[in-house]
Amino acid sequence: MINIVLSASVLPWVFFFGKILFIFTLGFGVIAPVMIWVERRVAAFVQDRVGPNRVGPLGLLQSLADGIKLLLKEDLRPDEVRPFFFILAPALAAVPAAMAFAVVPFGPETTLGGLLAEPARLQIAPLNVGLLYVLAIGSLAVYSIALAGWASNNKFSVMGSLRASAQMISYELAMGMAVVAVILMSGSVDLYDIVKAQTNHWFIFTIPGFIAFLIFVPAMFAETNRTPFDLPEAEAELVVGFHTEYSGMKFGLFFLAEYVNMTTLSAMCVLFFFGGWEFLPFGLTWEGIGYQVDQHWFSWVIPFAWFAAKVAFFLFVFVWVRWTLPRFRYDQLMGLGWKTLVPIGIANIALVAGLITFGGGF
Amino acid sequence: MTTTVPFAYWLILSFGVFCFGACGFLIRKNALSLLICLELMLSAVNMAFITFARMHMSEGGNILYFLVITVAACESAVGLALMINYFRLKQNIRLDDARALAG
Amino acid sequence: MLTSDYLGVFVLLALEVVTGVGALGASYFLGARRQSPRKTSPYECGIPSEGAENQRFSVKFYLVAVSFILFDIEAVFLIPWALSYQDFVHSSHGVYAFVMGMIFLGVLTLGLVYEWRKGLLDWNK
Amino acid sequence: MPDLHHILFFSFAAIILFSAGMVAFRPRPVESAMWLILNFFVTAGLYVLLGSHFTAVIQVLVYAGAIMVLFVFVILLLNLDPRELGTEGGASWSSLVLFMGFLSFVLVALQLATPDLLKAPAALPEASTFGSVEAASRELLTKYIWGFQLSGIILLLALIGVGLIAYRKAKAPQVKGAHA
Repeated sequence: MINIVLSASVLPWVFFFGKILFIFTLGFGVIAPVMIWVERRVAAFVQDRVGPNRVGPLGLLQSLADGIKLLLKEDLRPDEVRPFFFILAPALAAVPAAMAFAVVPFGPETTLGGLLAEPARLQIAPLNVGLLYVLAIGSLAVYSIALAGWASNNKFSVMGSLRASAQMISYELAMGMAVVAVILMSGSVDLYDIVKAQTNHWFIFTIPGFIAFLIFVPAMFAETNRTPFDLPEAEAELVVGFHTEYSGMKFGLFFLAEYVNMTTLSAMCVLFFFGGWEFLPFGLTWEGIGYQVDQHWFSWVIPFAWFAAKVAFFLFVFVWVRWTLPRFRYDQLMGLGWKTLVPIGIANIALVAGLITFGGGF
Repeated sequence: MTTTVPFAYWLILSFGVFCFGACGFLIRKNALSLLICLELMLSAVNMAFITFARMHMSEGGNILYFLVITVAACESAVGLALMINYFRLKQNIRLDDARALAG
Repeated sequence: MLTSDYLGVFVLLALEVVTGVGALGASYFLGARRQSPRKTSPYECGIPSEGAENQRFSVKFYLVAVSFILFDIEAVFLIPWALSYQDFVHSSHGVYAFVMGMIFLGVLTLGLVYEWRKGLLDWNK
Repeated sequence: MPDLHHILFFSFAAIILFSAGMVAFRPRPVESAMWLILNFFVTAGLYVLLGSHFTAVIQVLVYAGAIMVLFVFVILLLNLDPRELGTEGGASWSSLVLFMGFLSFVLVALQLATPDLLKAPAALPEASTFGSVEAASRELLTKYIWGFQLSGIILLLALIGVGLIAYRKAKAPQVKGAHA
């Protein structure tokens, strides 16, 4: 069986589907459940209690138990609900966030230790319009929330979904401005080249890069409706916001979509500002410190683990912020989006352009 | 790797979509569906632009596509603003009631 | 094959839609089924719902959506400019690209200032 | 000669025409908006087949991602019931005849005018940068700079226009309903 798999003609397809299955199982099967467990444990730690530790060692299987419970709950459908859109919204909730993963380069170019003919990229889809694809798919996340609120025909959920989508599109604009600054600095739209452009100095250590990072982080929190921007789901005012009428697995899918969205945005943040899978800035890339990325077929795992560690750090920041910062009022929230982040984004673009033309480099 | 489908089929497809948009535009009674059919017609026109761009291998088609999209967005934004005003005055968006030109 | 780049995107999309629909289908068949009138009425913390069902909302949301579209397209216009900016600088046309970008950004900020002064952005009544 | 491109083209074309038909003839605006989003997606796939990747991404980013968000927002906002939507004309026979007339006219015109349109197109030269983002942006900044600047001004005018038309100070009666 092995020599069939390794024969030259089949290997590229094995490599191709291997990447897809790897990212898909990682994204849906590993990261989301583990993140739910991490969130509950960190919340417990912050509030000085223990958190889930009954199911499995240290409570690790708790999210699996929750998943099965959600599957077995009744598929309740309230009357005078628009049936088709009521089911379509949760089914498509996680799709945009997970689709953006198709372009994320999770490792260096490698020939799998000589197995492949020429070095192939560790990306599912090596599109040269990478960043535009990410922005395009990111702008589709609004539909599932807007449809969910409208389809469940309940005053609270319509109000919650309107507020959540209005907040998401405002912060999507701020994120667009930060992304334009990153494109200016790296001079390319392909995510692979953006990481390559950061070999000798990560964008976080440049002045305009730091400003773009300051814009990107609040936009990240607002895109995933996380605290301090989760007013549309605030338990006190709007019941639970747009997924009030959802229960059972439909609510589970919305819950899963939130975590997949968080992972995608953390991966983007690492790629734009923290040099993706490269080891350290100032030339200390993996080749720089003498680690042969291409020696064995499994040698790409170390850079990937380093990239995953950075993404894990940002996921921890998501959870950490949730249990420390208070919630914004809605007009403060929209005011911050429109009146502070967008103007700073425009000024930052002008700053980068000026630095490149006259300052000879940022 | 190029498309091996003759360009005539692309033009017929874009014209078919345009015909659907035009018919929808003529049939519809409410302003909202009217604007949606308008967007469909504009998308069909864009399809023709890109076919011609690919036929003559010139980038101009893609740029013009980009400009048509901007105008389509501005047009739908202003169209919906007018529709909301119309809705405020007459509490419905039935086009049959829009008879008095006095506005 | 250029379209093979998008094959990966297509397969990932198919996988996700299958999981989404599969999970919903599984819960439809596995889940218990006990419908009761109280259960299927719209959820309002247990009290029977009152008030008009389809309410209208303030036009502020529409204005946010419109300014989002118009600024989003301006951001999309900035992307090609940002992309070819470094090529212009290397071919010593840096000042030309800078001036063109600043004119566009000026028009964009004009729009933002107009919205700010007119009060379209502040949210409280 | 069923090679991959023909299969892909005809399947995409079938979906596009079907969804365009649904957009035109479905009575409720929500359904036609959803069918239009599907139409825009498959058109983006068509542009990939044609080789212009820049337009495919812009189609998804601007059409399906921004303009349709505005339409879905307005549909959500107004929350119309059929009484206010107006009785639907529906797909009456006159529209079908109109449609067939348009289509047949074009088929004849295409046949007579340019027979070489029906031949298989020339191959894309290997190193050609047609349709790539870099080529489009370089062209936009050099040859079509007027289009670039005028679009900025058009967007500004649309913004001011919408500000004048739709926005009333708080004193005027809002669209009736709760203050969100």
